[in-house]
Amino acid sequence: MYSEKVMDHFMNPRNQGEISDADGVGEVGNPSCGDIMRIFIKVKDNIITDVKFQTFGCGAAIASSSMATELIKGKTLEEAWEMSNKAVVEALEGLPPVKVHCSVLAEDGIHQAINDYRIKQGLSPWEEKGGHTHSHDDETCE
Amino acid sequence: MYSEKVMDHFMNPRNQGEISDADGVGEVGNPSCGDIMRIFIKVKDNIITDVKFQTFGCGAAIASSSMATELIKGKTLEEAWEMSNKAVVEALEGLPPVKVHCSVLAEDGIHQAINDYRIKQGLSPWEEKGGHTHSHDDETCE
Amino acid sequence: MANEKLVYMDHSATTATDPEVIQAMLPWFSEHYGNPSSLYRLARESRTAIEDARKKVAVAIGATPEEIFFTSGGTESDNWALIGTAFSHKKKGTHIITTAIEHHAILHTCEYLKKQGFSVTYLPPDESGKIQIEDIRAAITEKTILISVMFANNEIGTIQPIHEIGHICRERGIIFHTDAVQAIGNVPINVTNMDIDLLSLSGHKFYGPKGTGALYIRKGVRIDSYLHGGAQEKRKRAGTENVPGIVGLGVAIEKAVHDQEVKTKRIRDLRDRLLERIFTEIPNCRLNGHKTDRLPGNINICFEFIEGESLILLLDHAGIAASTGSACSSGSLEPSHVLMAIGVPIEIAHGSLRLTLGHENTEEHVEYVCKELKKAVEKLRAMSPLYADYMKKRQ
Amino acid sequence: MANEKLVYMDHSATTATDPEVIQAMLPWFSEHYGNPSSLYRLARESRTAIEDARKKVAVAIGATPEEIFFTSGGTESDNWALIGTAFSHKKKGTHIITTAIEHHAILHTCEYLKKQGFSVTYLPPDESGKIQIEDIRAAITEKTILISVMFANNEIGTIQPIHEIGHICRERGIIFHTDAVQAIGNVPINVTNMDIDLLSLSGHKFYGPKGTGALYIRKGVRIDSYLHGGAQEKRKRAGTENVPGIVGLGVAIEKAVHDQEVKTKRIRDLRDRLLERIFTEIPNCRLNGHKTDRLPGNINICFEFIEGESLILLLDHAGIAASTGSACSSGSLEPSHVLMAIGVPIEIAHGSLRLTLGHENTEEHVEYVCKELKKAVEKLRAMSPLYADYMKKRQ
Ligand SMILES: Cc1ncc(COP(=O)(O)O)c(C=O)c1O
Ligand SMILES: Cc1ncc(COP(=O)(O)O)c(C=O)c1O
Repeated sequence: MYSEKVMDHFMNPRNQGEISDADGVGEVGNPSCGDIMRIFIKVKDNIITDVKFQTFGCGAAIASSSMATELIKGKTLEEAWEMSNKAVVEALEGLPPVKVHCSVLAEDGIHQAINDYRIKQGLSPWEEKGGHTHSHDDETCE
Repeated sequence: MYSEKVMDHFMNPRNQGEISDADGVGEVGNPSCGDIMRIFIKVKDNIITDVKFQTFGCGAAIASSSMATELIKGKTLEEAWEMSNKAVVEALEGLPPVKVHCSVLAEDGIHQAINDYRIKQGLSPWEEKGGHTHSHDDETCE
Repeated sequence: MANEKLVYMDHSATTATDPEVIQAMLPWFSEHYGNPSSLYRLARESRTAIEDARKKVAVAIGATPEEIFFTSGGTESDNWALIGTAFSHKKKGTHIITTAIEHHAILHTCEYLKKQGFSVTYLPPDESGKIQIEDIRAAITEKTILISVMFANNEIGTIQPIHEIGHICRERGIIFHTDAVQAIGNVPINVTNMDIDLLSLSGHKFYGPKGTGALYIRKGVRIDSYLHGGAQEKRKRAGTENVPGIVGLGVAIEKAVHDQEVKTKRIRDLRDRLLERIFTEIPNCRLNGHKTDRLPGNINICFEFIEGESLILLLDHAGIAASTGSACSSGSLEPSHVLMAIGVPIEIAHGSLRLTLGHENTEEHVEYVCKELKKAVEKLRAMSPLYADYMKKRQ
Repeated sequence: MANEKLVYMDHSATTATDPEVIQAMLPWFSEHYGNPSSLYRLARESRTAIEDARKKVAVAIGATPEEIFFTSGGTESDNWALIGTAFSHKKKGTHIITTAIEHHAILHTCEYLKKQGFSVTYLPPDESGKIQIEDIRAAITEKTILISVMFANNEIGTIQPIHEIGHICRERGIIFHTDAVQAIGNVPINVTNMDIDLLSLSGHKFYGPKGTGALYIRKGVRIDSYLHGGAQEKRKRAGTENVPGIVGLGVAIEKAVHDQEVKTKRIRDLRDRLLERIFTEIPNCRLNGHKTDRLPGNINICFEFIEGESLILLLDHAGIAASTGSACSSGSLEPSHVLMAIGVPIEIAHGSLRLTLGHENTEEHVEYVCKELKKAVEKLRAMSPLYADYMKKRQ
């Protein structure tokens, strides 16, 4: 079902944990849908110097969190914002169709963390480019 | 499907053939139903001294003909008339339910042969005791 | 029994499962036994095995794997094809066209559908068992939703003009189902080229395991599920998959279509030799079915003056397995509906014999069957009142 | 993979076919391969084998052989029981009673029947998964023709008061069907004493082959055929019989009920030890289902703060086969309808784990599973935001 890459990131998740003094935190998902992702970022000079995640969810959700955090580490906020769920899926060497929403969740979580940082900095939050919205915002699992 | 006894009488039919100067001949059945039986008898002093059959039909029909002719050989006409299809089935150590009609056919054939003899002798034919009639007399296969 | 060795000439009834097929099935019973719906590795192996088999079936008939759905056999495939299509299209129309010579899996399903408010036209074949294209055209009405015509007949072996029928159906937007249970491995089949929408097949007819089958459903064809339950087979056919059976079906169909032409030519040649020998040696018999458009292994002959079941029993005693369309063989009252439909007189139909040859048959078998058949027919004729009358008339 | 050896604890999903069963099946593939409907000796052997298997199934459930009909599995038996009964009794009434925790083979068939004009009452269970007798009484109307209640639940293992339900149905003249797919070999069953009219079973749940099953139909109960075609199974279930499968089913059920008490006691003891160990070693978990009236091998636990699919994957990595009622496992949107029906909060239901023990499980397996399960739960909790919040609150 899952690619080797997914299994690797699931078994050995990168960046798992919490940043207690995070500059931005994003949280997406819903326990009744079976997945919640929390993303913590440290930002210095517009660059994501550290990132960690906590995830309650299936194998794909955990692997997506791990991969997405890997992809944005060391990137500028703009670059991190541009990282799409597709990039996560590709980096994971594919996800089963019913699991693609997990990668969307990861993208959304990162966006939330970035905007949380921006708001804290007194900046206006960036707008989602449309397309998908936060998957579980409205209490119905997609 | 068939008992050993049936198979024995089917493979090695007793009394198969024709009696060209028969004293009585009975024929029952219908080619469109897949079975015809012809019974020939020789009678002397009210006793069936010889009997032969010709049968077009399935294994059970052939075995029933063979067994029925065996059962009446050497018997008085009254005894032969009383021989029921049940006696044939028993002597054959059973017939599958769908094949019981073959034994009825044999009984009917013998009755016809006996009555043919009686009519030729200027006697009135005996009456069927009710119950079954000639199975295929009316062109519908039972 | 007279003979220890069996000469099996009833391949249209069923075939022995190929040892290679059994070998392929074995690991899936107690080694890789996972339920394909489960998540762990053991289960994923089963799922992969099923998908491999699906590919093999697809390749064999010119379909894509997504169009293949596994069932428990030809009967289930036929029931599903007809009932599933009828119910899902009843708003569009309720008329179904089929033929008078279909297998009971089709005919009795049609009877069931008639009770559910559908109307069914049964096309009569010609004397050779062929359905006439004009008859199909003439039978189509505004309300026709489904046409089901078997690829090849199981009794007389006649092969239908499937491509032409498919073409008409596609033109008229009518769903076309073919029961190809007897055709797989014997006739080249390509569902795409032949405009087939639904196709039934059954594993045990081509050296695969009994209790396995498939329905091909062309992409885009709407059909109700027939077994409701779990999410198996893309939610179209519920039930834990018969993994060993499906694996066996895959191997069997791959082998069946491999070198098909060479293998069927050998069987056809044997069959033709047997046919010639029978007609040379045994008088008063007639061939049923089409002269050339017939299954390579199929012989169907009526022997006058005798009855089929007793013939089968004598052949069985000689170690030969064959079949008959006589009423007595089935415990039913009427002889084969197929022989009736092609106009064989009823009393002659009772004397029908079907010999269907397969891969393991040899020249020796042909010789042996001819010899034993002659003996058996003679023995039965010798006790037949019909034959006695016939001989008297000839004198 | 970390472990070469597999610890299989998913016996409710499927079981490995018993080697003795395979051995019994083997001759029927390519040695005695005759079609049971044919006339010759080879075919009669197959027919005898089927009748032997029928006797074994009958003996196992206290029925007579004439009341046993072979099918392609539990799903087909369930579909047949419901649809066959509903359609053949619809003049009498169109109301069906079942439960909210049936297998999808029942629930989706009921959905289908609703589309055909029937009405269905789904009885809710109590917290332990038990159906209340009073609820059944209250649900019965003049129009009720059929009540279907599963013998034992496949997820939480709860066993229903079948005898009492059967008694009510018999009193009221309502047909009673039970899906006993999970119960065979685990719970004593006697269809006669328990007033059961129809019973479904599936071979692969008790070490028999996949793709085999049976429906018990009490003598005198009217039911439509579901697969239409040939005259097999007394014209009630058409299709060439899966002879090896039926033979395997017979051997498997004979073994399943032999020494059943002793064998299930061993499994129950193992299960209870594992349960105790888990509750001792892992905090924040809860048992689903009934404390005592449950299948001997069944454990169903929710681990708070984690999700079931990821737990299954970690266990798989450790060589342990188990299952979950989490939505993610099935690709569906909702977690198990059974856990929902017994009132498990949805977020907790996502963290469910089902372990179902079987004959080959040992004490070592119990130890190993407990150890690996603890590690896996800890690992997942360590990355769970819900667990982090919980721990913070506790401080
Ligand atoms: C033409 C045809 N259709 C359907 C079937 C039914 O297949 P099965 O018996 O495998 O269900 C058969 C064989 O029995 C057949 O010959
Ligand atoms: C309770 C219950 N009913 C029915 C079924 C369906 O059986 P099968 O998958 O063999 O068709 C199952 C198992 O899948 C089950 O557990």
